[in-house]
Amino acid sequence: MPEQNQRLLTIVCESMLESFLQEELPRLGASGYTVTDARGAGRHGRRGGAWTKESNIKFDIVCDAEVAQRVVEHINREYKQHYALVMYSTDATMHCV
Amino acid sequence: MPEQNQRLLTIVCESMLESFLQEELPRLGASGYTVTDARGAGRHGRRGGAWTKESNIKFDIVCDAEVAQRVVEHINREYKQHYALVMYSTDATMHCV
Amino acid sequence: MPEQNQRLLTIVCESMLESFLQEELPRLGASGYTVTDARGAGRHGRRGGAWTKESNIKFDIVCDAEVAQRVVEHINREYKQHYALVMYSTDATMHCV
Amino acid sequence: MSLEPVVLFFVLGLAAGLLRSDLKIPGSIYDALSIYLLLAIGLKGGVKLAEQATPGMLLDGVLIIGAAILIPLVAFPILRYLGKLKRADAASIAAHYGSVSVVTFSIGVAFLAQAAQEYEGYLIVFLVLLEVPALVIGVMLARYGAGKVRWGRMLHEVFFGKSIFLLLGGLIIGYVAGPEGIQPLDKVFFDLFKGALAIFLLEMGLVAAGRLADLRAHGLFLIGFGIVMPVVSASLGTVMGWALDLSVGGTMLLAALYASASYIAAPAAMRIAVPEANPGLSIGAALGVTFPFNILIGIPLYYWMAQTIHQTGA
Amino acid sequence: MSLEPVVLFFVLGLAAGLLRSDLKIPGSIYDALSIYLLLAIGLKGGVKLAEQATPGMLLDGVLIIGAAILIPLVAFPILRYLGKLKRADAASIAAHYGSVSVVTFSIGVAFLAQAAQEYEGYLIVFLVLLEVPALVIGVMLARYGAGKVRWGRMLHEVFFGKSIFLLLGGLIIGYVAGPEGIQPLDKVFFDLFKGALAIFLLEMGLVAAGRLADLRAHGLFLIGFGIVMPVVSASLGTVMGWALDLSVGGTMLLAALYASASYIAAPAAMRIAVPEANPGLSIGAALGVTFPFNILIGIPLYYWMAQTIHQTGA
Amino acid sequence: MSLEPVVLFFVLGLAAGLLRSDLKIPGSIYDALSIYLLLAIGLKGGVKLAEQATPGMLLDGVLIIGAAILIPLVAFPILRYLGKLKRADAASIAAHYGSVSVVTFSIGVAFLAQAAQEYEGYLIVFLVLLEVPALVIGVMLARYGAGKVRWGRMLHEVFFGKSIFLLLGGLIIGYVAGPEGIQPLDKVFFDLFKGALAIFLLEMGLVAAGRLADLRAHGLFLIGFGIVMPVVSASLGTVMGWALDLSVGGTMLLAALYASASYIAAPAAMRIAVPEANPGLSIGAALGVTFPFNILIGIPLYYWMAQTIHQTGA
Ligand SMILES: Nc1ncnc2c1ncn2[C@@H]1O[C@H](COP(=O)(O)O)[C@@H](O)[C@H]1O
Ligand SMILES: Nc1ncnc2c1ncn2[C@@H]1O[C@H](COP(=O)(O)O)[C@@H](O)[C@H]1O
Ligand SMILES: Nc1ncnc2c1ncn2[C@@H]1O[C@H](COP(=O)(O)O)[C@@H](O)[C@H]1O
Ligand code: NA
Ligand code: NA
Ligand code: NA
Repeated sequence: MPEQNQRLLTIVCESMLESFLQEELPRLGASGYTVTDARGAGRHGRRGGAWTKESNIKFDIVCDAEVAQRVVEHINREYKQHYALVMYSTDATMHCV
Repeated sequence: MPEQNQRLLTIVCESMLESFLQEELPRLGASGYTVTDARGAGRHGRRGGAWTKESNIKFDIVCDAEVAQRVVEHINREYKQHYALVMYSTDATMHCV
Repeated sequence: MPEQNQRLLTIVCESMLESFLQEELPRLGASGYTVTDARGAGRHGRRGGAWTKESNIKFDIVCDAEVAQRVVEHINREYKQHYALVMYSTDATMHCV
Repeated sequence: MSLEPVVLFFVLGLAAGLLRSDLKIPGSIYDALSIYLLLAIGLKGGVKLAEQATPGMLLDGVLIIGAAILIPLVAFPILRYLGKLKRADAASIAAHYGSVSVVTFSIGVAFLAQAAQEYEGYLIVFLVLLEVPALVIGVMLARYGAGKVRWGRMLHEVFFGKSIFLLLGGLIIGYVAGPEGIQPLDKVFFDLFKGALAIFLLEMGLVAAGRLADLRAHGLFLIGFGIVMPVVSASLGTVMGWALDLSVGGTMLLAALYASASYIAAPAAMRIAVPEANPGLSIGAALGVTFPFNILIGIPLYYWMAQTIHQTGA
Repeated sequence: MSLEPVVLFFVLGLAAGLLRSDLKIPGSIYDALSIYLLLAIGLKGGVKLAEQATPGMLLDGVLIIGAAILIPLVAFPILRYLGKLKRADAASIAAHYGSVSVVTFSIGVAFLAQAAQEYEGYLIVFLVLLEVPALVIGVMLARYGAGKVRWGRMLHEVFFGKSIFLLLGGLIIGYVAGPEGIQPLDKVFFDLFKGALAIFLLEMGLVAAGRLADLRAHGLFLIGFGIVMPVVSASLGTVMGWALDLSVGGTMLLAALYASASYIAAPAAMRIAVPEANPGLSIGAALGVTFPFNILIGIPLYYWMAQTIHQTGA
Repeated sequence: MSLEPVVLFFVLGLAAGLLRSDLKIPGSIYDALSIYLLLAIGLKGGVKLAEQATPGMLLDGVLIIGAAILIPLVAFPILRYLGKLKRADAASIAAHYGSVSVVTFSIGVAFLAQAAQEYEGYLIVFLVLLEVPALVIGVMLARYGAGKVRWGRMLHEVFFGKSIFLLLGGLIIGYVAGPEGIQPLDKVFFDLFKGALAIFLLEMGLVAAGRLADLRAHGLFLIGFGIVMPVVSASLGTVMGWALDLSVGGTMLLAALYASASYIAAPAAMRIAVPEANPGLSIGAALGVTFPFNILIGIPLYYWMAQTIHQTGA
């Protein structure tokens, strides 16, 4: 069973960024991503999720370290300043057939 | 791009604990958290999520090891005994601008 | 506070596999699992989640390395070939009382 | 005295659950339907109250609440000593049975409509009033003086939890706006009520099917309790209704109120105030046994009881 | 023979999808609407059955099912040899086209109501009866004797999957309760039907727009198949309807049933029993081509066919 | 000139939010209700347009839009120089107030129905037409020539965002199908409107309660602005309505349109085009102050203004 050492990069952000990231992630080299609906709190206060305008989404992206780096830089440049958003990553093993 | 070594602490529990944890986490030192709706199974049997009384939530908290420790102890003391609940954590890198 | 070194195995797949995995995971030795609704993209294209037929689910399973291995092999054998599906895992600490 | 057709939807949901159909009502639809039902019942009660309120009702109200307090006080020793349940479990189940079920009440109302029977509309108010004392008694039975209780959190949950809040909110809006004020909302809140109840019952059937598994683990005692207890409570309600000079319909509704067990407000409150009680037991009995019993057998039975006492008494 | 207004909602949804509007119908609303539509149709059918059932229908039923079995048997070789599709894909698509679409049928009923045409209400029963044989044939065509089939899982999915289960449940409730029993539910299950169908079609348009992309990748053959096949099936249905002495409305509905392709029950069953088939192809053709064709062009066309055969035959 | 009962649902939601009730309307139900309301209003407008459209309206339309453009141009300097807000914030808030609120408009319509007042139905068209210019002006004020603007993304969001898209889609379907074509959909899209609005207002109250916290942080200026600005805009609308010879009802609706501030389309568009503006300020003022002010006090006030100008002017 071949395995690959990868990064699992998670981005939690305002849900309005979903369509933008959907377009941009593949262009940055991500082979796939998973999105879930979320709510939460952080520097921008409570985002309760009751209302589209204050709900979050969570992107999980398994990719190699280089792509992860590229995605982080892209998002820091384009969105981090003005949008509610955090990014974190962990080591992960991708299990392939 | 500055990075911070942190813990990613995940708490899966009965959804009725959401409002309690929302209040308590910031007091324990967490700078933020993300919540998603979940269902599952464990020692307390199947919690199918169809019905508020048997649905779960998942808290993801990125914080330093000390805060993680404090949260784990608080939850073990206050809730673990009587509520459906698991906690696990991994190393994580927080990507900041 | 006793802690256990475990694996956190995540499976993202077509939502129709939920009932199958629900039955099979305990038989493979998992003591519990958490499910969330998801959408995403990968080798099988966009799965937008708007419609049952193209929505995903995400299983999170905290278990020891051996069970993780068994689950991965089972899924590779039974489902990986024909279903939209990815699996990845990370090291995790389970916090018990 | 035939079966209300909406009850068939409960049976369909139960069948789906037991036959492991993949039918699932999304959680958000369940929430929306329960918000709708609570508001609609509250509005109806408020409108009735605006039409019927008299000072004499106050005394009736005190008596109805006073008698209702007997229910958890009778249930607790049975559960604790006959059923050998832990103190916390016995207290929590007693609280569930002292409290009331909005859906059982609604099916009672539907039954009366089909039987073309009048009833005292202001009884809806007791959906609100009977909740609180039972829950407080349940907590006191669990603690018996000792042990810390999160009273603040629990009472906040009871009064501002969605079920009491929406019932009360609907009552007030209905009372303030009155029949003509509410009339433009009738198309949604009254005309659609029965259909919405049918779909909600489908979901209740699905949930009840899941609860039966919990019960299987805990033996026959709880099943017996879940059938006998409502009949005992209903008898008390029947006598009270007759003594207070309610109509046959009103007597039956009061019996159904007493007989019903809460599975919305009570579980939430008990989970906060008595977390060591196993919710599988209380919800299992209330939803897996008593609710189906009440809507399938109980309501026609209580109707017969109400008719009988009024004929015999007269 | 003008366009049914509800069809415009499908066009609106299609436009939203193709123009990349951010309009999204939440998944739980889609689920709720489909539960509602299935129950409502089942109830309607059950009520009609209670009124119209005769023993003669049994023979008709056997003949209608027998003829319907021809559809996947004709579709398979076309897909396999003309379309050069893999065996599994050809079999799966054949199963989709042998099966039926509840929404297409509903739009046919709406069309007849607008045209003030009567029809045999019990035809709704075939929404249930035509599903199973086509799916079983599809699986057999895919396996051809060889290869393991998860028959148990698949048949469980077919019979207890939500679409058949709710249709059948609705049929039984409608039949048991009868017209007067169901009457208090009319306000929800009958009066709101058309509006709910409109909103469902909006969502179907959104989903169909996404499916078109799948199709683009697989060339013109499937698009042609998705248009010609329903016309062929409808012709068979028209002849059958006329031969069985159905009314003009009933003939048209039978044609629409035969012509329609499933996109709820069939995809779920095929995904389990023939997982190596690409669902993009079958759902793409059924939902991206045949469904729009049927509701925009097919239904008026089949109506004309039904009228013509009845005039010519008479 | 008494309170519309639906407004009580807003107050109930507000109370739930402020008293920290656990009442929550699921996000998917909020989405479904807003899709329903937008479609229903669009359909109504389309039907009215089919009945009333005349070429003379075109000139009226141009004048109404021209005058509306004054609103953000007046609001901006007040916010920037009197309120000392950052340029981006001032511009974004100005855009919100130049734009319109569908729900405020709907409550105006309900108010007129209760008062048995006629109005020009085609005014619904301005729910679509007044949105775009205000947003474009807002972006230009924020950028003032400098700085890159994602015009493409923003305009796509405005035109294909769900609010404009559904309003416009409903308008077109209503216009094409006409009163008789839409009639089978009346039961859902017209009869249920008021009840759906009530439940939506319950949710709006909950959301508005959350927004008040945002405002508390930013002082009294915005609260004052949120009350004075709509009265100023409404005065302009009243004069315009009278000058264009609208009925009393139509004049009041135009005043309410001008007075209302957007909290659906504008926030989405501003978040894309002017991301450095703090959405807490604009949504806080629009939803936390102006919306409640308009539906509780504004609409009766604007009605009185419309009556007065018509009596005085005549
Ligand atoms: N420390 C954290 N751990 C987990 N999630 C976080 C954390 N901080 C923020 N978030 C999530 O990211 C969203 C935006 O963060 P912020 O921009 O800090 O408001 C919040 O609404 C949370 O859902
Ligand atoms: N081993 C596990 N891995 C992942 N999630 C778990 C695990 N065990 C329990 N859970 C989740 O935690 C909830 C409560 O667990 P428990 O208290 O063990 O019933 C379950 O309903 C699951 O959602
Ligand atoms: N690299 C990835 N990172 C995170 N999730 C992924 C990745 N690739 C695929 N997925 C998820 O797994 C599902 C099935 O993947 P696939 O079989 O590659 O289409 C997708 O719809 C995504 O939700
Ligand atoms: Na009771
Ligand atoms: Na067919
Ligand atoms: Na305005």
